[in-house]
Amino acid sequence: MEQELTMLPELLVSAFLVIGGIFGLVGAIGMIRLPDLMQRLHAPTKATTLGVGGALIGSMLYFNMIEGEISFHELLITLFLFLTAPITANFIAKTYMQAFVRNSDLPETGRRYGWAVYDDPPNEDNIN
Amino acid sequence: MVSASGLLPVMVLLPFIGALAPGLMIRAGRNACATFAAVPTILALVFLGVMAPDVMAGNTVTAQFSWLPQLGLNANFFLDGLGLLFAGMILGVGLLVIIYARFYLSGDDPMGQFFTYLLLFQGAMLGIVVSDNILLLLVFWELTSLSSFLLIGYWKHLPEGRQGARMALAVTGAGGLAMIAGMLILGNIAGSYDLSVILQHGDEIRASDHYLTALILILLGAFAKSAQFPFHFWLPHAMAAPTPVSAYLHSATMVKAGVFLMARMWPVLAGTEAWFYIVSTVGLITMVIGALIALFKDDLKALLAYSTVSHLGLLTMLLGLGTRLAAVVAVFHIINHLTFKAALFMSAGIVDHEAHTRDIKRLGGLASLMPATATIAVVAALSMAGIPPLNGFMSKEMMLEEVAHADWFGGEWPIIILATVGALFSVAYSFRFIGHTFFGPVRDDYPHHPHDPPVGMLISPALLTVMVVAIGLAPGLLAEPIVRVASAAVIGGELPEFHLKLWHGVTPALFMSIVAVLGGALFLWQHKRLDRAWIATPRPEAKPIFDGLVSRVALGSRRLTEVAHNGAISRYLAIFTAATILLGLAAYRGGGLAAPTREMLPVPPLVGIGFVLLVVATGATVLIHRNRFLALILTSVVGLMVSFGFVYLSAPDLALTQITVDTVTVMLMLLALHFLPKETPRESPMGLRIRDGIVALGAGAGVAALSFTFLLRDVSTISDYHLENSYKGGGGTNVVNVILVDFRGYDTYGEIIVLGIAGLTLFALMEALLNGPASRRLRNFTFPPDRSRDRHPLMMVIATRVMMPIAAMVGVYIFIRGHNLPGGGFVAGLVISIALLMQYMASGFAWAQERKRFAYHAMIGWGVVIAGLTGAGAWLAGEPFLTSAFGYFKVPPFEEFELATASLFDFGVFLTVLGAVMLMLYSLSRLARYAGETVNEEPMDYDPSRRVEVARIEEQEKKDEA
Amino acid sequence: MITYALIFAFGCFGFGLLVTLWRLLAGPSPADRILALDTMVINFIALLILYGVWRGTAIYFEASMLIAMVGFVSTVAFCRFILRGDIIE
Amino acid sequence: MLRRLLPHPILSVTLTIVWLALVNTVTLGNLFLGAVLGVIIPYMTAPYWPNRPKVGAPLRAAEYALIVLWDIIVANVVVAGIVLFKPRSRIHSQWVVVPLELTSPEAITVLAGTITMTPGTVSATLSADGAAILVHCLHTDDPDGVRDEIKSRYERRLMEIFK
Amino acid sequence: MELVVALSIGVLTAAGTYLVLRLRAFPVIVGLTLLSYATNVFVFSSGRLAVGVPPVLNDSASTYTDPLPQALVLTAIVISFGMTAVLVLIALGAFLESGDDQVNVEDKTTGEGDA
Amino acid sequence: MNHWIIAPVVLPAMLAPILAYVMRFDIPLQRAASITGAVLLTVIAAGLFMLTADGSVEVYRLGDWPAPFGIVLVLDRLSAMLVLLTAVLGLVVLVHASATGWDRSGRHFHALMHFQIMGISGAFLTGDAFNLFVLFEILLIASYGLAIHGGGKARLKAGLQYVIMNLAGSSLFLIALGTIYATTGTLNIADLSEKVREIPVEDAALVRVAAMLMMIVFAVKAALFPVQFWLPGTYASAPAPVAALFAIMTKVGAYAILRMHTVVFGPDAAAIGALSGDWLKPAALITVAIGAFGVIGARRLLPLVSFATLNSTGTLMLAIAAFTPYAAEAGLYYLVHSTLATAALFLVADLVLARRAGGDALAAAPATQQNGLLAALFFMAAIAIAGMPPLSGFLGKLLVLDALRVAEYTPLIWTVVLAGSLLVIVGFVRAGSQLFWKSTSVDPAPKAEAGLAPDPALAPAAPTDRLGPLQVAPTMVLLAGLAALTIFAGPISRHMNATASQLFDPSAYIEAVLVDQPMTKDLEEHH
Repeated sequence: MEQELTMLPELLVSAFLVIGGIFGLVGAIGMIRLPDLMQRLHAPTKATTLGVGGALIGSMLYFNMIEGEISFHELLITLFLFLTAPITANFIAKTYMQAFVRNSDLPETGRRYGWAVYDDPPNEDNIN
Repeated sequence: MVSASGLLPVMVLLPFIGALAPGLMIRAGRNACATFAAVPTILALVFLGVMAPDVMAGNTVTAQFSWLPQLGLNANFFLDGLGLLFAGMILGVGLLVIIYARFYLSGDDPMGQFFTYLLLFQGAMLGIVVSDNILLLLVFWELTSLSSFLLIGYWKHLPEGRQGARMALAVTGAGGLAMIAGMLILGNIAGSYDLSVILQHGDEIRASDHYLTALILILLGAFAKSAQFPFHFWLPHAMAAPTPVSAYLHSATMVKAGVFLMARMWPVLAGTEAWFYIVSTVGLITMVIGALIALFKDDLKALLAYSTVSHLGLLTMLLGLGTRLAAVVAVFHIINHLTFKAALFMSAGIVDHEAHTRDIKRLGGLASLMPATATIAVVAALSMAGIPPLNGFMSKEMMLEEVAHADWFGGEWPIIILATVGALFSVAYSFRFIGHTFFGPVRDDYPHHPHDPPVGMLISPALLTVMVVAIGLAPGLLAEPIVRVASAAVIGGELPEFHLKLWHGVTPALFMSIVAVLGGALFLWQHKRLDRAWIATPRPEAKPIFDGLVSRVALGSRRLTEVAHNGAISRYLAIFTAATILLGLAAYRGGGLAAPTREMLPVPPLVGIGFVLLVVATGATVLIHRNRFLALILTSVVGLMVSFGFVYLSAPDLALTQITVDTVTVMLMLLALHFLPKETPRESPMGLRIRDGIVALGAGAGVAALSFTFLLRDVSTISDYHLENSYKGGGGTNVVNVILVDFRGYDTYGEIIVLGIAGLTLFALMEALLNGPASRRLRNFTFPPDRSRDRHPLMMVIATRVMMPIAAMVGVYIFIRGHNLPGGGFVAGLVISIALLMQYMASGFAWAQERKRFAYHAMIGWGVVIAGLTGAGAWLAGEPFLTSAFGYFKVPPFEEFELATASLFDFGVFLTVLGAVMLMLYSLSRLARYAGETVNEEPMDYDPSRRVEVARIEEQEKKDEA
Repeated sequence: MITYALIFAFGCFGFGLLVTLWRLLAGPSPADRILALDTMVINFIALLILYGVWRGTAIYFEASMLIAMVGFVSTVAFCRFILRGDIIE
Repeated sequence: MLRRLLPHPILSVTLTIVWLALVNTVTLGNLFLGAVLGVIIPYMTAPYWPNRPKVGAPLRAAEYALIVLWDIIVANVVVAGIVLFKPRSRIHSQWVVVPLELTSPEAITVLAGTITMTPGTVSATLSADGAAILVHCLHTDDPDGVRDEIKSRYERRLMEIFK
Repeated sequence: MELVVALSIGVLTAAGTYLVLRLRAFPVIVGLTLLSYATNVFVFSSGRLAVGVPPVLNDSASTYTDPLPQALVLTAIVISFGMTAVLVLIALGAFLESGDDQVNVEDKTTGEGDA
Repeated sequence: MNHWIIAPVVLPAMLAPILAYVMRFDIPLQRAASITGAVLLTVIAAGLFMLTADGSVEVYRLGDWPAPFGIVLVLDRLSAMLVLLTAVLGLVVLVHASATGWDRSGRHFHALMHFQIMGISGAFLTGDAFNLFVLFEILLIASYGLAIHGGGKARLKAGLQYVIMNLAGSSLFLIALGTIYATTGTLNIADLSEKVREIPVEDAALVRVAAMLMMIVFAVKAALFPVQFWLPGTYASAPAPVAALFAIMTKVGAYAILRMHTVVFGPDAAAIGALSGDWLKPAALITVAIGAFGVIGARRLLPLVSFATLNSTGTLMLAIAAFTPYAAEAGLYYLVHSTLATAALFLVADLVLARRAGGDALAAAPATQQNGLLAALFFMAAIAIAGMPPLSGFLGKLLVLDALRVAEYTPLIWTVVLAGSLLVIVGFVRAGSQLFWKSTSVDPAPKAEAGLAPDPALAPAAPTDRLGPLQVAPTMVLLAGLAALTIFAGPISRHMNATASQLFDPSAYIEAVLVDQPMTKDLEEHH
């Protein structure tokens, strides 16, 4: 009985750690395997996020269930990562596009203004 | 035998004190100047006169003051016969020269300066002759060089004056420096620098191993000063000085300083073979060469200058002979030379002054135009030629007599012949001086029609000439007493039997004299022919050689300096590094090393990976450093791995700090790189790269070996105390932080000051750049055309709005917990500044700057002041600076919390860091704005919610149109 | 069990570090390098968390949090440098 | 007045929670301190967040969060599959344009973030007037389907949340 | 572990030194950054290495790592940050004023030797 | 505990931020406050000097922590004297900078100056090796700011080099400190002294390396061969008043060697032996030669003055390198002399260049205004630095030479020093006659002529026509100081003698720091 009580948390923690590890690995493989940057961008932004997420949840569970301390620290890191990952991905994509993707290669915006990387934002002069 | 007198030092000081007056009286007129120069001289003469009877009675007047006893440099003065003779000469001639100069100098010359320099010189000279301490003597010795430099260069608009002054100073100064060494050796042998002590250690000194060295060094000084061969060349060039200076320095006093010194040291140094051969030979050579050259000089003053050289040689030779009688003759001749040579210089000056030329070839027949001057000059010149019954004749006779008995290089004939030749030349140039200047036909092409000068100018030479005659007629009465006391001082023992009189009977010297006079007359008769031959004869010219030497030394030094200090900092650093490695290695090899006491810790694979990353990233940084952006990214990796190492090795505080600092550093570098070239050109040649590579590898290996060596060995450290007392005494569980804000809070205080200064410096530099030529370059800065069009992307702006408060919260948290867990004011400050940076990146500098709540300058100021005041607060409790206090408090709604003054201190740290970082960024960003970045008024490029508004407006417009 | 899971995860993220290093060096575009650095930071955070679990202490948590924050900031700064030249305009 | 003191109430609440997470112990004292900081910090940073976003329907927001979380997990598995097993040549990447009806910058940001975090899509850039998102799809043979799903699954919900 | 740390210090020092010896300001700055990493680790290691025993007092731990070098390194990091900042701006200033970012200078002033 | 001991650090440290922030737009106010502060500092420093005159060693335990665990300040004769010298020099330089308008040519001049003074005084006072590093950095970073004060191409380039050199030096300093801590486990100088003496020769390799590295670090600051290269460029390009203050900065290096390598790594420590002196002597000797060559070879005035500084530093280090009390006494006397003389020379050079068309090239240029007064001042300063009588340079040099007569290679040392003096004299003579005697026939009136206009970066403002008394006073004060140093050479050298013997018998120092602890902090008090 006691055995089982400690087994379950251990199992859970281990599972999350392993899942985290696997996704970390996937992200890494994506970095090598995918041929161009826009594709490679997918791998880390998703896989690594979940990879870290797995590790974080594992850690949280570990401290809560095994060490017996309450730990919400990890949530904060998750919050950070979720807030920042899209932004960094967005920036990296733009960095790539600015140098390697021509405006003409992209689909039209369907609006009066082009994509932000290539076209000036509307201002008082060109709004009307 | 010895009597103390306070007058002696006062006498020496008088000219120095007097020197101030003419300088301050420049505007009071020439007479006032001259009077103020004459008064101290006269006073000094009076003092000397008061002391003279005592000295003449065979006593020595002394005065002693302690100056620098550790060194043995004492302001000790003594006045004996020799000193009395010289002091009298210096002051007497000095007075005459002052009178003469008053009339000689024109109204355009700054006379105040002249008299100041002259009195300075007089004081220095006086100091030399009455010093009872050889170091004190050196002080005065060098002072004469300096003041004579000023006097020779007095007419600074004349290139000859400047060059002559420089040459004189260089030569006499060099001699003086050699003499310093000689004197130091001498003092060390004798065990004292006091002259009176040294004079008693003659035998000991002569027996010493260092005698020869000391002798040579001292003689170098004396020879240089007295213009002895081969240093004789400076004296004629010093003739660019105004004539009073020549009359004073270059006949009567300064050049005699060398002779004086030889005379002074005579009891100590003379009497050895070395002395005999060096001094007499140099003297003899100088005498002959000087006289020979004088014969062919057309410039009156140059002629006299070389004649002086010759006579100084004569004196030197006499002293060199080492016999007591020779020394007596030398003393006598010093007096005689003084009288006729000073008179001659002054006469030459008068001629120059009146006829506006000193060129003997343009003169002649002046006797009828300026009879008074001519009389004086002729009498003095005849004395110089050694014609009876003038005083010059007597001393020359005695000299020849001495020579006739000397054994020089295995016989007496060589020296007899040379001395006679010298005397012959001397007669010849003296006759030429008389004949070609004053006799012969009156010309009509003088540059200026000459006539006798005002009486004032004639007084001095006339007086001197009177002495020439008087001494010649009554030597026993006028000269013998002083010659006796002075010679007694020189010899330092019993005087030889001698009498000063005109007629000594038929002696070898008489024959030699006759030969000399006849030969001299013959030479004058044949002068034209000889002159042509002389001009045709190639001979080394001293001045070009000297100038060449100096400029070669200067040029060589310049090359050396410019090769060494070529502005190549990379080479300096390479030398620095290489030297460090080698010296470190040398130091290492001097001591042993105990066996290792620690086991190595295991290396888990993950650490291995980290190590690989670190090494590869570092290596790659080196390899691709030309791509600057990439190099920055790679350094970030290195920083990341170093932080990783800190975490692994139990230093979370370090990891936190390292990672935040790195980020800010990278931001700064990126801001700077924006303006810098993005690529480093490949410009160092392979050889240089190999050199640098070797140096770098050496440095790496050295540091690695060093750290590895101590890592394997234990040592007990003081930090046990910190661990033990951190909580008890510092109120924190994070020992690192307690050390930072408490145990070693003073370091931290210094550290924030460094940051504060950095902020201020950057700000100041930025201001300077914007006001300098850099601003032009900035204004012309062009941006790449293909850069992205979105400057403040919406997503970033929105994310930042959420992130920044959270980051601020984290900053507060890190600050508060720092005392007990990793963190603290510094990291907190950086976190907050990174949060602000985020905001600045998102919405642009201008927009964010407008909304900042505190001035960054103020933050730095307050931070440093708060930290300082916290530290000073301890004074109120009577405790030392930075003594901390803490306590635990419970205020109802909150948890129990700790309040420590250290936290307040940490708050100061926080503020300074924040202020400094932001001020740095502000400074860099201002440059960018100057470079033409536009200022945005909106937080983001385009707020899409405005689309609704725009659509509404458009609709409205459509409606309106409709 | 947790030990083995941890070792596995360590291995994965460690491998991830190596891969990102390779990508960083190989490029080819600056964006790739920035991406690699960003991923490296994220892997690093994961490793820190795992290390915290390994040691059983939460003392490394601040480090990971700060790294998450500054990693973001420096990634954005690098991108902005390529995009605009001036990272704070 | 209250608006000046408490410019962003939601932010204040968030920050209080963040504080509790940071100190990692939930006590009344900490809650109070967190709340104090949660008021002070938004007050200090308010100039940087001039307007107050209108957020309604907190329940919808929670629902949205859960959906996204689920999608992230799915996305990861899908992407993992593509990354690991799909031959390079058979990965068909596409650009997809998603025209936006959302106008609130906050909402657009959340949408773009969601796109990036979910199945095989990365939001690459906005149009200059913020009216369309350019999305890069790792692998799809049906770009229009992707666009429609984004619009229906996420944008619609966000429109309700950010009214 | 000791060897790894020592080697890291060595590699960082060597790389830093090499870059410091370059002819342009920017590599020199990067080199100094690397050098400061090296010195930080060096000073840190003077307290000897320890794994998993941070100097934060708690009841369970009996040994700690040496806190003093850590405090010293913290000070050193901050100081070198300030220094680097100043260096960066001076380098930038020198570039803006002179148009090149070479660290070496040549004195081209000519003066007469003598006359 | 005497709280005044820390005043030379805290006073400028508090004043500077106020100058930088509160008064940042008001130069007259800054001047008033800054000079008042400097006067106050001088008074305090004089008081401290009096305090130590009887040979007592005062210890100030910062934070009330016992040594060697906390940081201590130690005030003994040496540190008190140098703090006083710093304060006086600081005051003089501040007056000069205010009177000539240098402080207007850039921002934060006064604040940086006070920070610099703080760093220097602190370095003299501290009794802790790492704290010495921190204060070195303070004085260095302030000096960076000051060296580039006013900006300009040449100055920035030189400043860049200066910063790079010193950053490399700082790295080495840290390595040396790390090695020291790694081998002795302590940082307090007094404690180090005891620990180093416990180390047997068989285990001395590391501590020897530490000693050597330390020496090189200080040699960089003191500008000793082969790490002297930075000095001429930096000094020549820095604003003159700053260079004048830097005169004491090189002395910090000399001081540190004097302190560390007697108290800690003294010849009496078995582990060290003659290590320090053996390497220092040739280095100093070569520095003397380099300085001399530089002076005679200089094309421009400021480099000439800088090389003269190098020459005098070398002479100073030669005395220190002997590590005997008498030589140290000579060295200390020479140190004071050399500081004042160098500073005076830089200030005169500044006055001259501000009034001289044609920059600082040693070439003929139109006669300067008030040639005579300036020439006289220059002449005095030059003979002081060249070691000619009657000023203290001659006595100092004699003392040094005399002190070194028992050293090995005395003939070589004497030859180099004396020959060096000759070159320096000749160099100054050439320079002086170029500057003051030789003038082109160009009328001095049209100064703004295109080719002859002074480099705006070199001088702060357009040449003012007349020297105000305030502009000359600082130089005069320094020269008067030199004169006083000469006249009172006896008592002064007696004091130096006492100082040196205190240095070579560090037992009082060690006892004051380690043994005479009032009562270690009552640790229970707080609970």
